[in-house]
Amino acid sequence: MVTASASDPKPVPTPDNVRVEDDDQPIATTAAELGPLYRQMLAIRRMEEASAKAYSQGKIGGFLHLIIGQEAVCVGATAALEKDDYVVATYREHGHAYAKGVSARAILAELYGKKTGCVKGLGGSMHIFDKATNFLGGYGIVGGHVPIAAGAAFASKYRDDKRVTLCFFGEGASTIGGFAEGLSLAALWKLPVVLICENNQYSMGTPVYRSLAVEDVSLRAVAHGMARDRFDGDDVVKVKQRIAEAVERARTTGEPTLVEVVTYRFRGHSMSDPGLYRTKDEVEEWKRRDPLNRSRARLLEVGMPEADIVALEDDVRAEIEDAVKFAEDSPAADEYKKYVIKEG
Amino acid sequence: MVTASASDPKPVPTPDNVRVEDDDQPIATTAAELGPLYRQMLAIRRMEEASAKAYSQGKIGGFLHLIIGQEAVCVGATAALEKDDYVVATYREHGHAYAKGVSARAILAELYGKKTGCVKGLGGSMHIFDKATNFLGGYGIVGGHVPIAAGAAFASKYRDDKRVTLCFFGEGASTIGGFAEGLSLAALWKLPVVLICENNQYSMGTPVYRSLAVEDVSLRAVAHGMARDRFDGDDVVKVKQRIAEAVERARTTGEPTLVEVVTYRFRGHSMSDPGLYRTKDEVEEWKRRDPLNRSRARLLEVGMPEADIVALEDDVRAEIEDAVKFAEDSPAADEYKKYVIKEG
Amino acid sequence: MAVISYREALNQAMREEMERDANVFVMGEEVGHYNGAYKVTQGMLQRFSERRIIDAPIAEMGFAGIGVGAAMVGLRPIIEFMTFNFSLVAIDQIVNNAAKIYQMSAGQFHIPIVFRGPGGPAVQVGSQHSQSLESFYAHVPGLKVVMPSTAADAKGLLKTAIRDDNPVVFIEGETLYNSTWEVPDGDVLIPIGKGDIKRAGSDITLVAWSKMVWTCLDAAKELAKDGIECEVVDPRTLRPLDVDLIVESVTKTGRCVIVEIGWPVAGFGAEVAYQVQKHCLDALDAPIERVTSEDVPMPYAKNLEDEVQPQVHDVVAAVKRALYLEA
Amino acid sequence: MAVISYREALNQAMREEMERDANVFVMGEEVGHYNGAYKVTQGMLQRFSERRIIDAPIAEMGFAGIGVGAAMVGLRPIIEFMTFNFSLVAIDQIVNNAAKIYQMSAGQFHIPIVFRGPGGPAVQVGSQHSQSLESFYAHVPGLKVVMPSTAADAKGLLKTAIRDDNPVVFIEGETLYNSTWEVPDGDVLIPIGKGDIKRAGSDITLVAWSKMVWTCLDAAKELAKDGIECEVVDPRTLRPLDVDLIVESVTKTGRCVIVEIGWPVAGFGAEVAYQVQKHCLDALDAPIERVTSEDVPMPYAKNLEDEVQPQVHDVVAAVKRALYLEA
Ligand SMILES: Cc1ncc(C[n+]2csc(CCOP(=O)(O)OP(=O)(O)O)c2C)c(N)n1
Ligand SMILES: Cc1ncc(C[n+]2csc(CCOP(=O)(O)OP(=O)(O)O)c2C)c(N)n1
Ligand SMILES: [Mg+2]
Ligand SMILES: [Mg+2]
Repeated sequence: MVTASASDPKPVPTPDNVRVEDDDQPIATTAAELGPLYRQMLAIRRMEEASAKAYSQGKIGGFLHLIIGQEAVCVGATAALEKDDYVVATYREHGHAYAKGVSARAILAELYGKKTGCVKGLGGSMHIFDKATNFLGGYGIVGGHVPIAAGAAFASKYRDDKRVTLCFFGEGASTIGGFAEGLSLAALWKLPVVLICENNQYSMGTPVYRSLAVEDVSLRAVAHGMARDRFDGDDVVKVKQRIAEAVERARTTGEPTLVEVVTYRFRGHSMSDPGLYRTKDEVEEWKRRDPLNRSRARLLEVGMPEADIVALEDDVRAEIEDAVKFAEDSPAADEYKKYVIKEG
Repeated sequence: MVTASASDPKPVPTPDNVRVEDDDQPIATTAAELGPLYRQMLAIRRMEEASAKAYSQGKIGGFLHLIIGQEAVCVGATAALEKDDYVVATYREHGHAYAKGVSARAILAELYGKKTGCVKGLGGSMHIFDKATNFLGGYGIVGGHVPIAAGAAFASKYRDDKRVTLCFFGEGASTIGGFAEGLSLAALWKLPVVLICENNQYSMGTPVYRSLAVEDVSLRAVAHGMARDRFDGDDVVKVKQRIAEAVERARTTGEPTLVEVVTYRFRGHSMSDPGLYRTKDEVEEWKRRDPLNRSRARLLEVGMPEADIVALEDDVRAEIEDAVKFAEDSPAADEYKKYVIKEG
Repeated sequence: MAVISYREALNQAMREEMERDANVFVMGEEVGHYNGAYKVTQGMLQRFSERRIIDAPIAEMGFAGIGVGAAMVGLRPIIEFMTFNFSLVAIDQIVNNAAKIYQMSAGQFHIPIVFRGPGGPAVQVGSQHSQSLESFYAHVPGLKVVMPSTAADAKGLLKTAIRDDNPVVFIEGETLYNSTWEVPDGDVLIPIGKGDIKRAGSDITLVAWSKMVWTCLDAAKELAKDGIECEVVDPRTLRPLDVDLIVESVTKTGRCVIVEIGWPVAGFGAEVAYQVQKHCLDALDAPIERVTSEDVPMPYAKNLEDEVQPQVHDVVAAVKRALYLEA
Repeated sequence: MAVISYREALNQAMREEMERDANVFVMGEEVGHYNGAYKVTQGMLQRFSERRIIDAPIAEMGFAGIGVGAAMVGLRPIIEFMTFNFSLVAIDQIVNNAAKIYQMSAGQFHIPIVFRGPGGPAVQVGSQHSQSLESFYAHVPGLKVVMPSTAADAKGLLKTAIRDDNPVVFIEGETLYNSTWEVPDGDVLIPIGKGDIKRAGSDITLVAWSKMVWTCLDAAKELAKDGIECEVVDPRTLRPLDVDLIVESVTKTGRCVIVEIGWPVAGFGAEVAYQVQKHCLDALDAPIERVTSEDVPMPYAKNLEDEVQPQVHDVVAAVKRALYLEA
């Protein structure tokens, strides 16, 4: 309400549920929970490696942004969803698409520019879309997809369908207007969206300290009275649990959350970036925290037999090999005029 | 610096110099300080009234946004500046221009669309510019001028000329990308700009509670580690003193401040807005806090003889009457092709 | 048939479509409690409640994008820009998302959205608030661009636009809201992509849209006094453009004047001129004439504004030039 | 005269102008430490320090506006867009501020700023990253729009653009950076608004800019084998357009093909076509032909991308049509 009091208005108190853990305590889990998550992360890693190889062979063109090192974020977060929930992502979205249920075949064939790709060779690496799994797309304009995610969440509120939308973006997107407007509208209208900032320390060659005055993106929520969270993204179970809290908030109260997950990409920004702006030591330091190694070790700890793990790994290898073969053997893309204007 | 620690990163502490006054204590002042401020406010009020009259007579066209009720903000703030400092404002900027030193003649002639107007009848009410006084303009696209103000401040930093830029905008601008980007770049690059949000409770017909999730715009500074302030805008001396602190910060440390001044416009958004969205009572309540009445009473308190005040008021009346006559008698605007591309 | 205003026609179109389809909603600045900055949504909040008539903060990029996202998952948003001048801060959402998602997703997602609001110069609001941006939008594949000149067209075309499965940029004439026209009652749709002969004539073809149709009709009336019969062709939609109708008329008359209120260079009129020369080169008895605003940002002063914008006498002069009647 | 790359030519132009004028600075994403996303600013941070080579966060609207503000008070910013695709989130600053402040202030403030970066389709980057937006900018009074095709033009025109007192939209060919050309040493300026004959010929005029100049030169070579001599006219700047040069050529050849890599509808080629028909109607022996990309968002797959964009054989076919050589 408009206050007409003579004294200065007091700032409205805002919720502040930021968490700062003391230590990297292992999160309780089971083989039944972690196994499938490990499998997904591994499949993404292998798929990314396969596409890197195909790229260097000239079979994939354009820009290719790999998520190697960050797999725990998309896998953990998506695991917190119901099937009907929506996901919106950036140009670095192969992993997110896979985690949402898009097949490696459909993804790789798309990168190869084939007719059998999930968008028939029209979109390529940056524009994976899949209606069947409610994967609402990969977008190439930084920040431009945040309002789109808010829009999907708006529709859920409009229809009261109890769906939740996850929106992924990089910390580099936090300085652009599209993010700011999406954030503020989601807060004002209480839209059931979880805004997930994958803070991988760099936007292209720019380290966070050169793009952010305060290296904590989650703080943006404070001025909007929005819930927020911030944590490390190495432990896929932790990611799942923490995102699940935000998803639960969205589903039950309809309210949005801004979550920042601290992570790291092991490769360059895209295949054409040698990543000269960071030291070998820095990269090695982060590789020691590789979410895949961590999950594998944890799987053994929680009692999954090594043989089962190896079997799972073989299975992943076969899946990706099959997908590569499928992509290689598929016919070239062959239509582009059909999808400009929807007729009828 | 990029942290590679295994524990979750702690949020960076941010300065928080928000103030919340207990009470509306009168601020110490003198007739020598307050007299000229009262005169400026009164001149703006009379100029706005004169333009409202001319508008209803059809002598001024287009949109006309009056600042009646908010005079203490632009007058107090501008009084904290040196002559060479820059001011950037919105489409509701006649008062800001006058306070920066643009004559009532030049402003009113502009509103009349005359050749003698400060921009020769090309800009009108929303686009007052004056190079002589470093008044960098009135802008019509909400939020779009915030980066421009940051740019003037950037130039001051580049040249180390110790100038400060004031940027005025409404609380309605705080939801648009231009503001968010200007804010974040000013914070990152430490630009000597003071961002002044004139929170007059409404953007057109929209009360703050329908546009802002948190009705405290100054909180936006927190996530950028930027200094901020927030206070009532009825007392012109208080405005001057508080803005002076931010100006001093900019001038000495080069750092920006986000200041929110709580105020109210007595009239509609523009002349065509009857303001039906608010109650008479609400408007009356705010009118009791009219910054002009308050200043006049205070002038008497601090010892200015009533006769001197009346003389000052007569002087203002004469100034505005002269300006109206000047505008009426001036020749029509007559050139528009000359100012598209600068030759040579 | 009732004679109603352009404003009222738009209001009726939205109401009827909202009654018909629960997925249609309106979002924009001041569309609800304020009843619209130009009162186009008058009374609609009362009728449809805050759920479907949504007052948005000043965040065009944000709420345009919300519209696109909502459309992706099946709603049918009507996004009002208070004026199309403010669409420039949202144009990335229109060009890079709304227009392309159908293609990027290979037809999996389509975007049934209408971006509407007033465009073209208003009166004495200066250069930031007075410009015609239709050439931008008409350039972009994946969009449809509609610019009705009359209340009847406004209603019939807006209804069609709301039912269209593609993003439609629907630009209303900022100075046409009070203009009146006979509007058929009920569910009468006008197809997007079909132009209309607003006045038949045999001597020369005038092509114009939105407000310039009225200017051309006035010019035609004046020229008729001298026995010159103008055919006024209103394409009504710029994308897709009804090239056939224009070509048919020019083939008949042999002369063509294209009138637009926007800037001359790379204005949409250049596209029309290109189509005419391409299809009617042999039929043309004179070079195609274009009448546009001057190539300047819009000045504020009324006298200058009138000088800058195409007036009836400018059209009359162009027609006479095309008829080799005077220098 | 050294043969250098287009990229190197741009780099030289900026360095020379920065040495010459302390008010010139470069701001944009990755222009400094990364040496430019396309390496156009290679080595400049080292030479000019962080004060004058400024790495910006992802905030095109913000830093474009900062450039405008800095230009208002006397600096001469060069704002790099990583690609012009991203200028759409900043276009309001360009159209409503940069282009209009000189007018709104009645000449008190001018805006000496260059917005530069690559434009036009790249290779296999999909529809959001592959588009030609020159028609948007060329439409707007108050701007100049420059699109060099060769290293020599790139250098001479960028130097002129930096010294120009008006906002210049300087669109580089995203696929031309490695192309080489003879570039004169030293302070050689090329005026904005003067076109260039890239190949002389008497049978037909090809008008093209940026990358399409190369496509036209290839087509001309091929056609020369059949004894058809094409004149390739490169306007180099779209606004202001060197209409005289084009008209002179078409008057001589009597035929004209306009080739652009952008979308067809309301593309800048339509403006060129209009100017040609206006000034050369009597001289034209055939309808003007336009070759453009298809009217679709750019697909990703290489084979489709090639189908969509104008190729040498498309130009050859258009020339033959204009010469009535085959159906
Ligand atoms: C509006 C816009 N500006 C610039 C770019 C070019 N660009 C693509 S990705 C990128 C870096 C983004 O960094 P971040 O948001 O941290 O995501 P990350 O790549 O690290 O996952 C940039 C600058 C773009 N795509 N869109
Ligand atoms: C980008 C943009 N959107 C919409 C408008 C229309 N408009 C002009 S002023 C205004 C309200 C602004 O409110 P606020 O920022 O609080 O300033 P105030 O008018 O109260 O001084 C609106 C919506 C505009 N000028 N620019
Ligand atoms: Mg990043
Ligand atoms: Mg306000």
